[in-house]
Amino acid sequence: MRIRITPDRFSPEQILAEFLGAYREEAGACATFTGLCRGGAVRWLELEHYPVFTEGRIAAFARPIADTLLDLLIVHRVGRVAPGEAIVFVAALASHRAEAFAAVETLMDYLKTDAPFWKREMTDLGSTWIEPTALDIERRTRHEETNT
Amino acid sequence: MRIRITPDRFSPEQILAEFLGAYREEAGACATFTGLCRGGAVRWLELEHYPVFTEGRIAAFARPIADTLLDLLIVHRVGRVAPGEAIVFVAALASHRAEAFAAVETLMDYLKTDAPFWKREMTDLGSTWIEPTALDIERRTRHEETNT
Amino acid sequence: MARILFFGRLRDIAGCAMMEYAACASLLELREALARENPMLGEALDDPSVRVAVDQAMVGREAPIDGAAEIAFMPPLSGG
Amino acid sequence: MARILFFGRLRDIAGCAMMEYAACASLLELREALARENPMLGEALDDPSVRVAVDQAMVGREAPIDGAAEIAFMPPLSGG
Repeated sequence: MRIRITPDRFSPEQILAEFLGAYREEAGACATFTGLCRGGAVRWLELEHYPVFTEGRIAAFARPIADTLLDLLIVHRVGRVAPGEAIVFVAALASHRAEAFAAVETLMDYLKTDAPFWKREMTDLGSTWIEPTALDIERRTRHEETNT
Repeated sequence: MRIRITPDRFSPEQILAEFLGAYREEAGACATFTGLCRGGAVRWLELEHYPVFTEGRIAAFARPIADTLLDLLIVHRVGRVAPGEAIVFVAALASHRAEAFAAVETLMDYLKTDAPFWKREMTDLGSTWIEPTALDIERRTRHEETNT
Repeated sequence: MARILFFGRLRDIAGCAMMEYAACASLLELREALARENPMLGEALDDPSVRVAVDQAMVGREAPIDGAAEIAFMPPLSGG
Repeated sequence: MARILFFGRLRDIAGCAMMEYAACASLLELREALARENPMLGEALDDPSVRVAVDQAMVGREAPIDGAAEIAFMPPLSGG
């Protein structure tokens, strides 16, 4: 398991190449998710985190999930992100697809609503802090119920 | 929507780069799945399809799913595949993650059990045709129930 | 004449991927004719898990095939 | 002295990301002291959606903070 929080622009394909590059013969399934900064009214996003604490909280959440997998990678941008750039990339490698899909979805729901990040959107009208939607919170609650 | 059936080895990262390369400003979520040929006892897999018919059946299944997305790509190997090589790659681009995840999972369940491919495994003991497992069929049935 | 295609393990049993065959009126008649030449193939084709496409369209197991150009016998599918 | 950290919109309201502050016995006491200096901040910190970490561990809203080196106030989280 690796968790990388970075202020630098990253390329999902390059990270996928590295992730798949370490060939493990039991690997049959790799699920990924890339979260992108949408354009339209948004001029940029700004993401803030709480160094060390954020990594620690993500690691604590991810560890039991990583135990169901062959490998897990989480990359998350902080700082200013422009439309079209990747904000987050999660990849899960498993023997079979069910574990890989479940891991990526559960982690994304967690990262969206419960990991220590704060996100601000800059539009022509000014900047707004984004907080989780009711749907995000409902998805998370559903996972907690099925996971316990 | 694009469907590519190919006898050539392909690189998931290169396909992801192409897929994400066409920037669409509404795009917020990209889910992917890569199915890999496992090693261990397997020396190689051999995949067969029914040209034109296979592409047509996949397209008919995928079209209503593609309508919920910004873009959809399906790449599937045929012929001989060695351990560590990709067999299938599915990528879904959407505004939000729920549609992207649902699309990739539904398509993978379909490709595993209901798309016209036949798969043979070569081990030191000889070759065996692989047919869908009971779990594969149950997963597909579950999707059909929730989709209708 | 019609083109008969066999996929997956049916190809192994038939001993070929494709054969030209005298036209038959129905699938039932075709299966019976094939079974007379190759009883193992006849038995395999009788399995209800085997699906059939006529001229690239899925059909029921007793469909008429008069005038069909291509008949494909497909065992359970397995991709990905 | 303790280091007080503000994240997200709380940073905007506090006017800074970090302040050094005289030690308090409890979070309740700290929030009251901060509210006296900045009533808008006091109101924002009273919101039950605001979570608190003391020395990098999540704590309840009334936790003792005697001897704590770092107290972080966190509004609802939003990553990805």
